[in-house]
This record gives sequence, structure tokens and C-alpha cells, in this order.
Amino acid sequence: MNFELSDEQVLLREAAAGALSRVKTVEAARGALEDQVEALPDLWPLARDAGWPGLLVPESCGGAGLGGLDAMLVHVELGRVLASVPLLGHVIATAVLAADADAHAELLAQLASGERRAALVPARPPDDLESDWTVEATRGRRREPAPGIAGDAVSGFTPWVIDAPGADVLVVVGVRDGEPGALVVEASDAGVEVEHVTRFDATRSLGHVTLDGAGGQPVAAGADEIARGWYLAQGLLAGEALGAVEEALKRSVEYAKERYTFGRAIGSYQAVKHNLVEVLRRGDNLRSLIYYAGWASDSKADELAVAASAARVAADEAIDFAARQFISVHGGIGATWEHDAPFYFRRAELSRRLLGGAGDAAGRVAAELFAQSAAQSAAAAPAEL
Amino acid sequence: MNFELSDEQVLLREAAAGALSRVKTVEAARGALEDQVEALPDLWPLARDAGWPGLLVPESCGGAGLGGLDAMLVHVELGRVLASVPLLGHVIATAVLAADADAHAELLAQLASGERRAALVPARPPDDLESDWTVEATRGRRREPAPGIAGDAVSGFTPWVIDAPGADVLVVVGVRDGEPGALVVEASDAGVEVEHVTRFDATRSLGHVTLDGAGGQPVAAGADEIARGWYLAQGLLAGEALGAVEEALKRSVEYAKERYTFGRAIGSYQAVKHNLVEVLRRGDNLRSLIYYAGWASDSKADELAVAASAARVAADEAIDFAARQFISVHGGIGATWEHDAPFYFRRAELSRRLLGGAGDAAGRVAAELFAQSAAQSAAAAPAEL
Amino acid sequence: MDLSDTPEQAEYRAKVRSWLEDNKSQAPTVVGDRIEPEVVDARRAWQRKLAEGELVGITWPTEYGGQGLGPLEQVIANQEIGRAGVPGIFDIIGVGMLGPTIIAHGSEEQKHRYLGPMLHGDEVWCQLFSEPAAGSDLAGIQARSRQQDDGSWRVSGQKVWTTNAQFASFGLMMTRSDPDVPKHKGLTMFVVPMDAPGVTIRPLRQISGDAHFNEVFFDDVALEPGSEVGPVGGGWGVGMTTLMFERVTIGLGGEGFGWRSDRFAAAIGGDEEARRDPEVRRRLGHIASQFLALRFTGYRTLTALQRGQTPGPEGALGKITTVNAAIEAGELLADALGPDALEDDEWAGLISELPGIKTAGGTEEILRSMVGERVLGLPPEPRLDKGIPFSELRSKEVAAA
Amino acid sequence: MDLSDTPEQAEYRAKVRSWLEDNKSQAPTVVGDRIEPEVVDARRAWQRKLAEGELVGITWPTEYGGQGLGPLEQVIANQEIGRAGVPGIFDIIGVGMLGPTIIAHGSEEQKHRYLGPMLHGDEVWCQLFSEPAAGSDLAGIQARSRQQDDGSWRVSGQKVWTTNAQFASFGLMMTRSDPDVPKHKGLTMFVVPMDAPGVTIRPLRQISGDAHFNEVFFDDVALEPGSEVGPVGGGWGVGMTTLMFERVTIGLGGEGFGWRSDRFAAAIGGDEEARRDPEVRRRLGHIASQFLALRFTGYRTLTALQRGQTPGPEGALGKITTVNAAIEAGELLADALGPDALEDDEWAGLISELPGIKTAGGTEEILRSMVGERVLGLPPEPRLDKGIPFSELRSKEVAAA
Repeated sequence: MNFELSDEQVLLREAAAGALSRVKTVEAARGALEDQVEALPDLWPLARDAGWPGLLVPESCGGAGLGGLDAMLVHVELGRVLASVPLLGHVIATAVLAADADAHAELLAQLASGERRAALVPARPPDDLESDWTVEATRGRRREPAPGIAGDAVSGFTPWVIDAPGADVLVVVGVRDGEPGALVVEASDAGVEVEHVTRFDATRSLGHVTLDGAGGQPVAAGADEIARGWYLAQGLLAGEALGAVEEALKRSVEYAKERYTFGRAIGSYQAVKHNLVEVLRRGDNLRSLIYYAGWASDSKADELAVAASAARVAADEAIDFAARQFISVHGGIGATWEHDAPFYFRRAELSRRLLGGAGDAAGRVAAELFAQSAAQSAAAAPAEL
Repeated sequence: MNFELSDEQVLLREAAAGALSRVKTVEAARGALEDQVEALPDLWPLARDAGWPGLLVPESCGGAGLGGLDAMLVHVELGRVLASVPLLGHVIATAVLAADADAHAELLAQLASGERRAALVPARPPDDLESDWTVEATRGRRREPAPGIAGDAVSGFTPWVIDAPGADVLVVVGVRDGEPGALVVEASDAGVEVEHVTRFDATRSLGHVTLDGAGGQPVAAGADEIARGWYLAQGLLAGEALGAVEEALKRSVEYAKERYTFGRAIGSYQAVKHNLVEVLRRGDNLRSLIYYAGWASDSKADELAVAASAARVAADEAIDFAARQFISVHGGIGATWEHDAPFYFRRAELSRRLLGGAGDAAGRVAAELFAQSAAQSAAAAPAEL
Repeated sequence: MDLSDTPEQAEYRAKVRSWLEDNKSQAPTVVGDRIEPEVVDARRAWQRKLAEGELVGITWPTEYGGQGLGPLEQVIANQEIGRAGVPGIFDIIGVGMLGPTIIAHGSEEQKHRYLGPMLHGDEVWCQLFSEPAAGSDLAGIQARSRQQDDGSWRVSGQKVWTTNAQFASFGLMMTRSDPDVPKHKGLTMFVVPMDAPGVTIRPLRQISGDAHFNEVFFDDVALEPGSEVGPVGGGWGVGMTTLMFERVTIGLGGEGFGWRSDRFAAAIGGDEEARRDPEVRRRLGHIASQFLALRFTGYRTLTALQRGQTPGPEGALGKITTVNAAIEAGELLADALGPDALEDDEWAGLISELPGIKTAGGTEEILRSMVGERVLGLPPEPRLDKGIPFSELRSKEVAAA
Repeated sequence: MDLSDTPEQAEYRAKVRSWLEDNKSQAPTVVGDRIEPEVVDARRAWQRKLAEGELVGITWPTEYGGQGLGPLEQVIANQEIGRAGVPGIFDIIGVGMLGPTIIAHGSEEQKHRYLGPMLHGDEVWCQLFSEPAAGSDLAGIQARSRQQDDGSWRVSGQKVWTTNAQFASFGLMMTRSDPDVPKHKGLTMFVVPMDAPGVTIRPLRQISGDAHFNEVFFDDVALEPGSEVGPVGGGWGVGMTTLMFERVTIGLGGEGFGWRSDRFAAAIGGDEEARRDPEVRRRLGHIASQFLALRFTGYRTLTALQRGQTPGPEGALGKITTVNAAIEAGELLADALGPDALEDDEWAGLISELPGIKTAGGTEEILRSMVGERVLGLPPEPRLDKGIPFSELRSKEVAAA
């Protein structure tokens, strides 16, 4: 029994933090919002140097063959500095592809080295109330069927796809004859259109993906392997959030010790102190749930849905609260572009609305509990014909 | 323009407070919970002396002919001391009966004097999503059709009816041929069964009412007049809550000034102070909404649904928060029967679950807004055949 | 309770309505809250027009160009201006807060020089109180004023959160004239020409990207003798008057910042799934209840104002309710409508500016302490800065940082 | 990360499991949390049995009858006891907190007199720290002890929130032996026989109507010389040891107070409308996430304990999460199931006892301040009671009330 990071994981985390410390990511975010899009540095070479594109690619295909927890730990560091590297979509795409590694060995090798970049076009797995794989509408609460796969071609529309703009290949999750399926398509294919919709948080790359009979290579993956892409995405978003929460807390605490009002450091006031402790509490719970999601991803697949969803719930609540505290501890200046807090706020508010957000994730936790509880009742019921 | 109480209303309030100050109502609540049911004093004579049973009965029938706001003000004082007088159900019953005063003049006169006691067996009016009049299940979220009226008889089951136990007559809201209707039945009728279910809060009298072909006198009242019973109930519950909130605040503030910890009065700590201000804020908003509900009830009937529902939302949130603060400001002792706070907590937690609670009321506010917004769009649309 | 007009009020309302009917064609159209220079010019011209129509300075004494009427007439005018769909006065800060402060504390010369052009929108004013290190703790300001041998003054320092600084002719500026006495005692208020040499104005971009506020820098700015408003060393009292009028202005300003539940309902109701979602409905109902409470609390406040009572500190509760209900509304809209709402023309401001507004005009925590102490009578926090010369306090803080 | 046992742990687990398998038929059945005398007798007998099975005092040193094992073995034993569906030890307060305190600070004589009977459930113990006027501010206790000429002591005063007082043979009691020194300095800890003349025990009914706590009154109770635990005037340090062991005991105790999300899900899922309501689902998911976070934070704490680290003040965050998540769960159950849930055998305790638990063991506010200062390093509140003799502080308070 040991529920802490291994020495290798500590090293991975430190290496990530070290590499990222050499890039002024938040300044880039500020520049990008001022419409100097070129201000956003291309961090992909940094990611390649660090070996992140191959994190989840099997060693046999030139990857690092690491686990979900490792990927989450890297995302904690990315989130801490709001790094605008299109890694999340790539990593979850490789995770789905890895289910059919032999058939896609060459592509996986290219993706592992970062020579080519992928993004997953995900769909929401069914739950106890909905039997369909769905995607969200561009606006509002409506859910639509996931793209349809017929033969080697796929058609449909999936909005708000993380890291789709600029990806070389898309791993599309869709439905074939009522069963979930996945297809790898080239982004340059005539039937593929990616509308770049990054905004509000310039460091988050998003695209609306339209597929019109786009042809591709099938990925032989079961429903659970496909669903893993969705849940890993939840876990990685949670990881990013944890980094942002910890950074917001650290800087809020520093300021609360330095800033005086009415003759006392503001951090000595209960109103400030208790709220900062609340950030700590939420961050701490989030860290435990990320470890749970990582552990489940690597060792307990049947708990991944509940673990990753719980982490996502905790993540969205923690980052929202932390970003608002980051602003309010700093008083008025925290709400201006002079300060970094607004960029953490923008990160929080946009990310919280992606891939179903905390609301859908909380519903999923409940769905899993209801399903378990129904299964137990069924098991307890006398067998009858 | 004048949005304060009239001199008469101030007098009504003061008289109520004065009359109630002579009864040890909270001590009675404690005694009743200790299974000495006789400890609950019969406050009906006090109510009769004060003229409350006739508050909403027209003067022509021997009542005071006062308005909804007046009834709410009396309930503020009742709630302040957790008085266990079965007035709420009686008042809303007379309000529905008054819509057909001529036909029920004799009964109304008996009810006005308090010689006989009534209770309304209410139903939830339809909204923009549900077209039926419904009642709640005994347990859970299910809603059932309101009792069915056929000819002069009514059958059905309405649980959690306020002040039903011991009432002489029941004014039953039901559905006749798809339209809402009301019928006065004698509680002693063979087809009427009232199961006394008062518990948790001994000062709140509740009954499950079963009607099995009970015969009665029809009340000729329109849908709005019948719905008024439901909304008045929301407003009176909100009134009771306001009284309890103000009492909880007053006593919490007193204690916070007296009790010292770490060398300071606890009320000087932000954590305590800010929470007590939150009680004040919620109570203040509640008071404004009760005035709104009262004013709408008396002068602006088309806003009664939204006003009374908004007051109910504010009420449930205020009394829950106030009761919990009442306990926690007093430390451990506030959670024992030595103290009065637990009885305010019991009042809060039970009342919040009656007649739909804050959740249903908030949904109703939204429903009214959606309906208005739809009506405006319709009005703005070009007239077409 | 009666929300209808008395005959006199009805008559006043009819007069205002008729004037607006006759003149509203001259009003500029206002879209959003961007303030480009040409929009400002049009708004100022319209304020001049409103002044001719006796709709500016309604509660000011007649001797200074006002109408000498009560708060209710102000509300009626506001309601009719809203009903006519035209903008109100541009320089709310000047007419609502700074003018009344000058009327209360200024010299006769100041009153006659400044009030007329202020009323007519010919000279816009700004309020120079807050500083980077003195927000909630306003008495902690550091901007220095020093009297010269000839009776003139020199001021240096930095102010922040200054609305309209870039359009203003004058500012009312709180300064520290004597750092060697306890902090509330060494303050003096001045009228400062915003075009004086040494004044630098820099816009401050908020989270939304808009710049509704400015930083203003003062580098040894010369002020002529007699620029003081109220006594030297009496700046705190003058500033309190301004803040009292700020509360009145907000009290008369209607519901929140123009955020209305019916707009939220229309936006959400347009999405059928959102409209039917029980959680969305409950959240909307909860938010709408709070805005309704604000509206009817406003009527109660107005009734009190009309009876000659001054708004008390409990008015701060309204600000807390407004800001938090608006934040909840922004959250709901973004949850119900998705990422699109974050950049929506209609909702982006609501979502992005609230975190800043929450700390503007005194943080929520300061307001809660103030209400707890003044309304509930709870004991104050131990104060470590009482009776200590300001210069000594500062050196303690500098040492800690 | 690995949640499975090492070979040594697996072996220990197998041993425990096999002992429980052989003996569990002798265990009493436990229904609810009512503590009638006959239930207590059965529980004490079972504790004696567990002690024979080497399942009591697992982390105590062997010389005092313990097993000299680590926290993980304690957890394994707890898990297996839970799995076997039998009750654990009855006197958790004695074995988990007071025994270890006596081991750390008691005289050899005390260790040999008290530890054995405590371990075997022959003598139950209670903790006499809190007082009506000293809850959060524990150092503010007023119960007086005075040494007599013959070296014996007399104690008088009142304690409150005393679990098991009515079954206890002894209590560990914090007293003020010297009121004329600052408040943390004049405290002394004693062993008090609960049957001594002058001790009166009165049950305290909670909101739910149950009485899990007592008030205990001491009227000039005589204690023999040598009843002190630790040095005279050193009671504060002894008490801190007890509270540290309290945190460890809670840390090893599993998720919250036995509230589990699957039970909530089963209760709500039984109502089809509630199960399908999106708001109910989201609230349940939110609550379950918090209980899951507690479980995995527990594994992290355990890992740290296993590495020889002592639980830090951040452990208090777990209490805050537990209590608030449980309150949310009670709210959800009552909202989803209606008034019936308030008196439900399964949920009444959850709903009615939480408001009290929220303030037990230090209010949430005190815990937050403690974590803010010790974990985040935020500056403390100004303390007005530092270095002032206790008697002087008291007279100030009395004057204020």
C-alpha cells in the first residue's frame, strides 16, 4: 500500500516544471488577447524535447509507454503556467489509437516523436439514462448523435474540440451500426473542416469539426477503450486545473502576507484567510481525486469513469473559486490586465464549459452510483426464471 | 408612492406580538418533543380573541376583510415565537371560500369567529411545463393528480396538509372535468380521513388527507381564485420564516456580543460577523419580497404567483441559514435541547419541505418569467392568420 | 402600500414625459457600454439638453441651477428617461456625487465657478480618491499635497479606478497634507484641473478587455491657492459626504446595474433543453428572486428617503446582493449556453466584469464588517492603526513587505 | 501507486481475518448508534475478546500490552473488522487518545495501574477538556484545581461534551491550577475517578433527541496525591498530545463517520423521479466526489504515516469536507425524499446531528484559522489575551457580559 508519487513521477513533474519555467507563458496569453496572435509561442518543440507527445504511446511504437497518472502530472505543470501547448487533444488521441497499436504502428511512431500532431474528436459515452453516444451543440444544452461512421467514412459535426486546429490527424469517435467506433482521418482530407474558434482564453485551442464523408482508417477499439479517451480528457483537464489552482493559491498567499490594510496584513483577516484555506482545501481534494483517476486509469479500469468524473467535478469547482479569490485578494488591480489573475480567470471559465463541464461530470458520478446500486439490488434479488 | 406598512398594519403587528408574548411557545415545543403532547398549549382561543380567524373573511360575513399582507404580518409574529396555532391552513381556506362568499356566508361567519376551524387541502397549479393540478406523494418526488371531483363528491389523497388535524371543515382543491374546482367537506364525514402526521417540528400540525367519495358543498371559484390559496400559503410560510429569521438573528447577535473567546467578543471576528450580516441580508430581502407578495395579493393579482414564489424561495434560504447560524454562533450548546436554537432548526427543516419548498417555488418563478417572455415574443410577432 | 403616484407626482411625471416626447428625437442612441470620444460628445450634448428640460440636478438647490425637488421626482425622471429609451445624464459622478459635495463643503467661489458647467455637461468631473495601496482602507492614501509659501499647493501621487478621467475637466482629489498625524486627520480635498501640467492619464484594461477605468499620475502638479474643498486637514469628512451621496445615487438608480431577470429568461428560454432543465429553472428562479428583492427594497428605501431619512449603512447589503446575483446569473448563462456565452455581446460584460466589480467601492468583506458594526452593533475588530501617525504606520508596512 | 498489501501486510491481514472468522460469532450485533447500558456491556465484553485476539492497542508499545505495530496494521485491522461486520473496540477515546497520552506523559505507576484495564475494556475512560465557556478557546478553561497541604488535590468546575461519561471509570481532566499566570501556563492534567464523591453526570440531549454527550459537574472533588498527569502547570502540553492522537485516530478511521455515497445513491435511486432529476444527480455527484476525495486523501495520509510522518494541521481540512459534504447529503435526501426523510431511521441522525458536529472539536472557523496560519503561513489575528494573567482576562469578560 503506497498512495504517493513514485520517484520517477516526481522527476517527470520536476522536469516539466523546469522546462516550462523558461517560457513566459502568461505574458504570451496577455499578448495574444491584445490581438498579437504571434505572441503565443510555439511550445510544440518544447513538448517534443520533453517527450510528452509519446507519453501514452506504447514503447513498441517509440513512445514512453507511461500511464494516465503521468500524463495528468504533466498537465498539472502545463496548467500551472497556462501553457498553450496542444498536448491534451494529442495525448487522448494516442490513448485511443493505442488500443489498436499494431494496425497504427507507423502513425503512432510519428505521433510519439511529435513529428505529426493528433487530436481526438470525442463523444460522450452513454450513461444509465441515455443509451447514445452524443456530442454537444455549438450553443445551448442540446446533444446530438455522435458522427456516423459508414464503411471507412465518417460524417457529422463535433464542436469545441480541444486542440483540433493545426492537428495533422483527427481520431474521430462516432457510431457505426449503433456501436461506438473510431476512425483516423487526415485533417487535410477534403471532407474535413476545422473551424478555429479559440477565444476568451487565448491559450486554449479549440475547433468546430465538420466531417462530410471524410475517409479514414478504422481503429479497432472496444467501447471501453473508446470511452477511455473521454475520461482521460476529464482527468487531464482536472490536472490542468490543479496546476492553476496551486499557482493562484501560492500567489494569493504571498500577496496576502505583504499587503496591509488598516494596519494589518490582509492575510491576518479571517475573511481572507478562510477563503484561502478554502482554495487549499479544494486543491487538496482535487489532488487526491487526480491520483485516484490516474491510479484507476492505470490499475482499475472499471473505476475510471467515476474517478475521472469526480476529479473533473472537483477541478471545476476548485479552479473557479481559486481564480475568483486570486482576483479578489488582489483588490481592484487583480481584475485588470496589469495582473495575471484575469488570465487564470479566463482559463477557468472557458475550461469549465468544455466536454460537459462539472455538471455533466457530476451527473456521471451519480449515474455510476445508480448503476452500481441497481446492479447490487439485482445481484441480491433471488434468481428467478 | 409609499412602500411601507400603514399605521394599522403596524398596530396589527404589535398587537400580535403582544398577545403572543404571554405564551411560552418555545418551551411548549420542547415539552412536546419530549412526548408530553399536552405541553402544547391550545392557542386557538388566543387567535380568536385577536380576531385572526376572520382576517381574510369579508366584513359582510363577520370577518375583518383584511388583505394578504395583513395575514402575512400576523404570521411573521407567529413564526417569531414558533407559535403552534393552526391558523395558516384556516386562513388560506377562508381565502378560497371568500371567492364564493354568498353561497358560504353562514360557514364563513362561523370560521370568522373561530367557532369552527377550517383547513385548505391544496393542489399545485399548472405551470408552463405541466398542465395538471397536482399533489405530492407521501415520500419522494412523484406528483399525482389532484383529487377528483365528481358531482358533489371528491376522492383522492393529499398528503402533508397543513393544519388538517382537528379542522372541522376541509376546503378541498381538486379537478372536475379537467378544470380546477373546490369543495367544502365536513371533516367528520365518513368519506374523510385525516391521519395526523405531525413530527420533527412538534409545533407544525400536518395531516395526510384521504377522501373516499366525501360529499360536500361546491365552491364556485375560478382557477385564479383557487390558485390564490396555494400562493397565499407560500406567502404565509414566508412570513413565518421571516419572524423566525429575525428572532434567530436577534438572539445570535446578543450572544455574539457577550461571549468571549481568545480575549475578544466572538462578534468581533469576521467569520461570525459576516455570517450574521448574511442572516440580516437574507432577512431583509425576504421582508421586501413579503411586502411584494402582500401588495400583489391585495393590488396586483397577476403578479401574485411570481411574488409569493419569490418570497418562498427567499424564505427557505433565509430560515435554513439563520437556524444553522443560530446553532453555530452558540457553539455546542446551541445544538442541545437546553437551547432554543434546535427548535428553530426543526421548524426550518420541516417547513422547507412543505408545499413544494424553495425548489418548486424557484421553478415557478422561472416558469412565470418564461411564460412572460414567450408572451412578449408572441405579441411582438406579426399577426398572421 | 401603494406604488402609484400622488396627483402632484402624476403631474410631474406627465410634464417630464411630455418634454421627453418632444425632445427625444435629439437623443443619441447608445449601444453597449463602450465609451468612444464621439459617443461622449453626443452624451454631453444630450445632458445639456436634459438640463434645459430641467432634468439634471433635480435634487440640487435652485440657487445652484437645480430644481430643488425630492428623491421621488428624481426617480420619476429616471423612470421616464428609461421608458423613453433615451440615455440619462452622462456625468452621473459629477452631478450625483461631486456637485453635492461642493454644495456642502465648497467655497462660494467654487460653487459659482464649477456647478453650472457641471450641470450642463460642459465640464465633466472625476473622483480622485482610491489609490493602489488605499482601496478598502481609504484613509490610507499617500498622494501628497504641500502648501507653498505663496499659499499655492503642489500635489504628487497616483490615483486609480478613475472613471471618466480621460474626458474630465476637473477632479475632486483626496490628498495627504500632513503625514505626521493619525491617518484620518491629515487629509485635504482639492479641485484639480485635469489638464494641469504633470497630470498623466493611463487607461486600465479590465478582464473583459474594456477600459472603463484609468490610473492617474500626479507629478508635482501646481494648484492655485483656494483649490482646497473644505478645511485643510478636513478631507476625510468631505470624502464621507461624497460617499453618502454615492449611496443615494445608487439607491435611486433602480435595479442593480441594469441587469434584469427577464433578459436572462429570454436568453435561456431560447434554448429548449435549458428551459426544461429543472436545475436551470431553479437557478434562474433563485436569481430572479434576488433581483426582485432588490427592486422592492428599492421602493422601501425610496419611501424612507421621501420621509426625509438618509440612507443608512444597510444600503451596502443591496450592493452585495446585486453583485452576487449577477455573478450567479453569469454562471448560469455560461452553463446553460456554453462557451459561446463567454464572448457574447450581451453577456460577456456580466461574466467578465463582475469579479472586478465585486472588489470595487469597498470589498464585500469591508461592507459586511461595516454593516455588522453599524447596523447590528457588533464589536469592531481590534484596530492596530488607531491614533498612530500615518508616517509611522507606513514605515511598518514597508518593513513587512 | 499501489493499494495492495505487501507480503507482510497480506500475512497480517490473513491472520486478523482468520481470528475474526473464528470469533465473530461472539460479537454483539449493533443497530444504530443508541447506547443503552446492555449494549455497552456487550461492546465492552467484545473489546476484551478483541484484546485477546491482539486487535486492541495495535500501535501501543508491547511493554504496555500493545502490539508495537504501525498505523497500516491498524488500518488493516479496521478494514477487516468492518468486512467481518462486527463492532470494533468500544473505548476508542481511551485506547486511541487517552492511553497514548498516559504512555507519553504519565508516571510509571499510572501506566501500570490504568493501561491494562483500559485496553481490555474493563475500565472505560472519558476526556474532560471542553467547558461551556471554553470550547474553541480550550486554554480558557475555568475548572479549578487546588493542591492541599497533604499533597492531595481538590477540583471544582464543569465539563461538557463528554462522551461515555456515564460508563466511564476514569476521566482525563484538564484544570486550571494557577489563574495568576497567562492562560496556557496555569493548567494541570489529572486522572479523576468518575465515581468520586462530588462528581455529577447529566446527559445532554442533542437536536435529534439522542444524548451522546454529557455535562459533568465537579463539586470539590478530592484527588489523591500523584493524580497529576505530567507536570503541574504543564497541562497544555499534555492536552496537545491528546489532540494529536485524536487526529491520528480520525485519520485512520476511514471515510467520514461511516456515511457512504452508495447508501445515498441507493436511497435516492429508489425514487424514480428523483433518480432522473438532473439537479438531484448533480448534487449527488458533487457530494460523492467529496467523499471519494476523503477516501483517497486518507490513503495519502496513511502513506505519510507509514513513512513515519505525523499528521499535520491540514488534517483539519478533512473534517471540514466531511461535515459539509454530510450536511449537503442530508439536505439532498430531505429535498429528494420530502419531510419523511427528516424522521427516517437511516437519515434523521445525518440531518439533525450535523449542525452540532459542525461546532464539535473546534468550530470550522477555528480550524480554518489554524490551517491558514500553520499550513499557509498567513499571519495570525491580533491576540488580545497574550501574556495576560488568566484572572485578569476573566474579569474583563465578566465586565463585558
